[in-house]
Amino acid sequence: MSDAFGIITSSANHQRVSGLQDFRPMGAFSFAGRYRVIDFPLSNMSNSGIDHIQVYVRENPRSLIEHLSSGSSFNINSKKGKLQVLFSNNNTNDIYNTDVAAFSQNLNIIERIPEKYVVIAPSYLIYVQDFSDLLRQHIASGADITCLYHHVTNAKEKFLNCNVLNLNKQKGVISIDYNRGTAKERNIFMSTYVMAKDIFVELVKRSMAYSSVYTLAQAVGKAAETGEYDIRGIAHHGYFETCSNFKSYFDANLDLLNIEESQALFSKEWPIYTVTTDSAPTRYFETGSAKNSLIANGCTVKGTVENSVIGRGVMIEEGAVIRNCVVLAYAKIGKDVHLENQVVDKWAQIVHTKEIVSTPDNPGYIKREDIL
Amino acid sequence: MSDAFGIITSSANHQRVSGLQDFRPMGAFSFAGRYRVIDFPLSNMSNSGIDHIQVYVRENPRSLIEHLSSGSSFNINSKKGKLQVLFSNNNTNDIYNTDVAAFSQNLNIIERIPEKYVVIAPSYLIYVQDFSDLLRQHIASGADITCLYHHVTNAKEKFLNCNVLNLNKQKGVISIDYNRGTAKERNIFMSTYVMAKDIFVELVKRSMAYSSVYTLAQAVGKAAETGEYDIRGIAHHGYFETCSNFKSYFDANLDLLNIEESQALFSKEWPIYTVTTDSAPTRYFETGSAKNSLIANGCTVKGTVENSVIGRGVMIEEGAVIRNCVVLAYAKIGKDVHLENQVVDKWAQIVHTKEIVSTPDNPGYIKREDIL
Amino acid sequence: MSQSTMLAMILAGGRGSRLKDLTKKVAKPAVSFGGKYRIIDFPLSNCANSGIDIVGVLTQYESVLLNSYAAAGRRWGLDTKDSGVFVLPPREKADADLDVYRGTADAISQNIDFIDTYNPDYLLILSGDHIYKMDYSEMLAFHKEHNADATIAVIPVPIKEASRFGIMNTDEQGRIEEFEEKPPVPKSNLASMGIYIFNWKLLRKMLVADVKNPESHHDFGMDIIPGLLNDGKSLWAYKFEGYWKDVGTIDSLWEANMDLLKDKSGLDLNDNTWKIYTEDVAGLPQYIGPEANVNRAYITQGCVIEGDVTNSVIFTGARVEAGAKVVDSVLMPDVVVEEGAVVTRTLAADGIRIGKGAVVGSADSENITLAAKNVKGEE
Amino acid sequence: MSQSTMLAMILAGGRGSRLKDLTKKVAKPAVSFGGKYRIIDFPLSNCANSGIDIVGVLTQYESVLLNSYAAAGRRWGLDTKDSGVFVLPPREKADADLDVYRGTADAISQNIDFIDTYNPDYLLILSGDHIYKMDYSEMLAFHKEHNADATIAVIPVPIKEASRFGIMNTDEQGRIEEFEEKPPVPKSNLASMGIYIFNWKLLRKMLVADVKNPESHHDFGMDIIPGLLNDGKSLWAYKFEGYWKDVGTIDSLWEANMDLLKDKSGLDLNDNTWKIYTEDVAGLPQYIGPEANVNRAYITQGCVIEGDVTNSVIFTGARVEAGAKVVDSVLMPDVVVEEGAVVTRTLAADGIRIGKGAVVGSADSENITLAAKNVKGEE
Repeated sequence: MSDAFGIITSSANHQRVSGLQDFRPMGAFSFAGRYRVIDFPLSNMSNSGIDHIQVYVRENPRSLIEHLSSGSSFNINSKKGKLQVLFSNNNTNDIYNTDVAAFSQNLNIIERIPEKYVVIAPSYLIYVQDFSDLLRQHIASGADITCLYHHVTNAKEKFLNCNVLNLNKQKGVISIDYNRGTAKERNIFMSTYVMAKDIFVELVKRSMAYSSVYTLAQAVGKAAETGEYDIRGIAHHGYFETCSNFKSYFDANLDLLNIEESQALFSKEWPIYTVTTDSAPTRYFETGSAKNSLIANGCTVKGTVENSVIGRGVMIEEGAVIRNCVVLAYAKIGKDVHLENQVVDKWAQIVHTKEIVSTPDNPGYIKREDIL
Repeated sequence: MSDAFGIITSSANHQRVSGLQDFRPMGAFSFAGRYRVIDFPLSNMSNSGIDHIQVYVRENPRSLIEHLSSGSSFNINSKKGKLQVLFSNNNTNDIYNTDVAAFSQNLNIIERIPEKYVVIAPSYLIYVQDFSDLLRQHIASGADITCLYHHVTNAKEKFLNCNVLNLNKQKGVISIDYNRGTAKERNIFMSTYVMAKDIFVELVKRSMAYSSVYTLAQAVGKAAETGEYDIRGIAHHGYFETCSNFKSYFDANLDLLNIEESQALFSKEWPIYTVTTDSAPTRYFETGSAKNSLIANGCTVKGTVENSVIGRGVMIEEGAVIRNCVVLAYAKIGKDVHLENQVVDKWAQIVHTKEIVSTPDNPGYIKREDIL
Repeated sequence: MSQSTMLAMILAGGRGSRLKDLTKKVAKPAVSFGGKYRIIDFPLSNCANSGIDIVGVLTQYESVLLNSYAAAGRRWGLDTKDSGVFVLPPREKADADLDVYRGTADAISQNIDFIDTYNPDYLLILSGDHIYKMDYSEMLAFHKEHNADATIAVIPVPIKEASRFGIMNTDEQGRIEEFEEKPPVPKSNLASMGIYIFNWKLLRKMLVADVKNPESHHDFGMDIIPGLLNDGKSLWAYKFEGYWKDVGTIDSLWEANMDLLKDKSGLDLNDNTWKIYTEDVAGLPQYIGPEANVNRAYITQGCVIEGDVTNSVIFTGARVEAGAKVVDSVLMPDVVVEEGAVVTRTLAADGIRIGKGAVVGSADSENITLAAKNVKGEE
Repeated sequence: MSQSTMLAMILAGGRGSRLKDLTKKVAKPAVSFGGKYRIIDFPLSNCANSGIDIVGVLTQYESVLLNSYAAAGRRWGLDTKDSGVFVLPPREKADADLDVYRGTADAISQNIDFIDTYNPDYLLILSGDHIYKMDYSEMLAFHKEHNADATIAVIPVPIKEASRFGIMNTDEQGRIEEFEEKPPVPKSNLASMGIYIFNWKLLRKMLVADVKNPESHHDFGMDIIPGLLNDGKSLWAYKFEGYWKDVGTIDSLWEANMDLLKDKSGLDLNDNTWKIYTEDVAGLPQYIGPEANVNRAYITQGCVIEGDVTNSVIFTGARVEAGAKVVDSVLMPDVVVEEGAVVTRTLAADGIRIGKGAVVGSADSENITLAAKNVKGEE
């Protein structure tokens, strides 16, 4: 019961996670053993009472469609609510395939939506935010467009290539820029917007007229520079992670082993929903052991697991040692196999190769369904 | 609870319905005012106890995804069953974008399916068939591949460009050919197959190796010619329609006005499922009237409707006359507008143009969302 | 989630004996309405559209059909993780015998444990037999705004009819000063709609006390509301403007159906922003035959009309054969009017068959004719 | 659709008093099992996996939680158009007073009207308190193949224990010749599992007669089955081979949980072709801390293990703090074992807290210790 509908956007052309992204869009990346990244924006919207949500997909849509196939997993009323998956008909990696182009293709649908406001959030960032609160602040401020940002002090090492907001003293947005790693402190733009639907539609039409390859961030940035709209930033507080490159994906997962912080992220008051697979509990055998690890259901643990995040239904045979790894669902780690600092993709089987060790700074990747 | 899983295929490259197909694949065409064509193969499978179904989509997937988004509309158990939508990653109209190429891209998923048999049915043909019965016949006969066909005596005028089966006396398939309209009697191949999953997988692998543009029908046809498999035809009886060109789409809809035949097609014993839109009943005003027409719910009838099929939520203003038309959902026919032999697509509004009359042999088409 | 702290309870236990043979086999809230709906679809759809996630349905009498109907929360979209429709008949407990609900308040008292599992801030009490569309979230906003202990929805009725209702006498702001059940000389025309919002903690206390009170009728109107007023609690009247109808008699049920054919009745079911959800039935759209005449009619999917229908509401799967005439009537699901029969000012019950050439009802009858059984036609 | 003509009824009304404090607040079928399940998930999942669409759940005693749990058919995929889980407590009817179910057969008799609305060919009767995985469609195939009037699932038990069960004496083909309830000198070791398939038309007749019989206990084992045998009907025993356990006592409930840690018990819940479905809970995967030791353990989502767990089953959201030891025990949902506590051969009930350094249970106790309340620790 919100005055806003939701839009969940796909990642832009310049963001690419090698390996993983060959098989699914960023939103469908596995996180914390049983979630997908898109569960965060979806749950944020659902918990904020937004029950009409459009999800835009650019590439390899199968895994996302299957994940989203029933809105009821995300607590969206199946009658009053609507979870709509929309595709770009353009080619995947075309520079023309921008978020604005996708909105433009579906503008007739958007114009028929009765809600007055739109909340736009990306499928590929991990954070918790009450959008109903953000909407209230947006309305109270009188701004035309509200942009959510996160102030960081490690922008030289992290969040590279993310958009940043340049703000004036009144939190007005002066311009939108890239993080080139030149300063420590930055207001990382979370690609999250609140605005009236009418302004959104106008912005899409205008930026299509201006340039065929403009993104929404560029359009808003330009509007900020020319001063035609009142655009403001609101700071986000709390957990914020991006999986926009392979290393940050690996780190974000292992950082969850700080259990107090993780439990705050997955609190009962703000449930993060996902699709259940009805796996049985995990069984530890006589020879199995685990330390400092998050382990999803349905696993068989006969070997040793340390400092790792293990997805659903993973089989770990006797003598196997898994250390500092992110193992995705249904992988099989054979007898006496030793893995360190690896991301093991879904359905992969490591049976014949007995040792795969990388450094934490440069973790390895084992492809989906590969047999090693 | 079937030993078979289901595959619903999309239409081939050479089939194209001008107008309508610019907006949605054939399976998503509206039929009988409240159904879509794909409801037939889906309901056939669901009623036959097949609860794991893959739907292959080639183009403009949005409408189909939305329609299929909840398997529960089609009586598919949400836990035990699965309704999976799969895409071709190739370009839409590429000759390489064959059904075999799509199967080949998803072969790993297919190989993991536990069911022993596969029933393959097209999304674009309208017929009722108990597939559990067909599967029983297939198993009892000992054939490797069973093909469903319909014997027709009007092949000179209808079913042009459809595949036909050439059969020997024992109903063995000798070859698969096109209907070129040269003979009255033909066994129209309904693009419906039953075979063991293993044979299907082998066939896909083999035909990819043989030619990159082979379709499944071509692969089976070739196998029939070389005699490497025991391929048999089984005749289908009862209602059979194809919407493979614009005229046949128009005719198939208006033929439903033969109400006894239509009621047999939509019987209580073999329900055809679709997605409900929760429209109210249709209201006829003082000035409204209808004769020999099928009219879906949610309409407002203030004008005159004759010999027509009217979709959901259509608004017919005073003085409007609609004769021999197929009107799709949410269209608006304005005051004193006179339409004859037209297909009016969804959301179209005919307000300013007061007369659009075509001949029954060459019906007109009014585009989706157009305002005339 | 964080916003949904109101739970709704629908009182659906009435015998509905004034609906005569219509409620012989189904409970009143399960009676058909408006072509394709059942009466209980209205409060349930209102709940779904108002963002209420948990709805308890208190059933009692002849409730097989009602129980299984209401339990399918999917119909109203009330089937997500945190939402659901729960059917609550009387039940056996460890410390008490199985007991019927003794009154409206008792029905809630017996389900305190159910409500406690959700621990809502507010409890919304609804009746299962009224036709109306209402946004309960607006009523809750009103309740919060006035810091009320309880809010009662009221509707203005003609003052001469006011003595048939429970009447709320309020001050100018809308605060309730007095409640009178069917007053002979009404002081106000604000009738209670039987829709209450209570602060749950307060109501819980009242109910626990009420259970032990041997004098009590265990009824909201007779005991709980007067009790709250006596205690000086802050009770507010929320004025509802819109269509509202108690369909407790054959005549009023017929009238409410007929209101669908009027432009100004305010009962528009074809409103996409406030849909009424119901059971989905497979089948063809309605078919209007070559010789049919339909004029001022409300007709739904699955009907086959080959005769004349004037100023009538025709429910799912009903059939009017060639030469038959249906005027000013309501044909409930699967009714068949055979060739040449004439049906006037009649409410025909589910599935009955009106035989060839039969005449049912008349244009000048005072009351509506209820046809509850097959009517024989000519041989 | 055309194939699904068997309807299932689950008898879930038992008080389960031998489970002591575990059933004080929830009915026996709603008791937790196997880390994340409830007992009734087993028959319900078996139904879903066997392709049975309509399941009636007959509840009676303290059933708020059970009613709302079972009513959410979505959990087992039983929420499509033609399918559903219907909770059926005793109810008031036009011609009779509200009455409790007097026996297993009476529970079905009182719901003949519900069953009639679906008009099934066969009726499957199940019990709500057994742990097993079974394909009822195979039992139905057996029933049809033998042209049986009724088929009873049986399981071989050790002959010395046979006198604790209802025993079926059959001929060589499996046709039942005699049924003996707890025979002192059993002639066979085939125990009834309380799972029956009846031809509905025949059973309906028997039940209608049984209701009127003042001598009857209205029980399947005592009245209906002997009656059918007396009438010379064709009753067959369907021999089930696999894991089956009545979890009616604390010891047997503990044992069944422990069977999950054995390789040869036959109770494998990690079988993708026959999943057991249950309520879906949001939350993190289990976290095993840096100092934890887990050894022969069955642990589910939401648990936090920082101490030692050996040969134990740990349910959703349970917590074992650093230095605590849990051995040969079952910790039900949300149990907390505080620092340094030692829990041995214990079944800890939902949500209890075992305080710092407390010692519960012992390795050499004959019976399992039931910890149903918080245990105080050191100050």
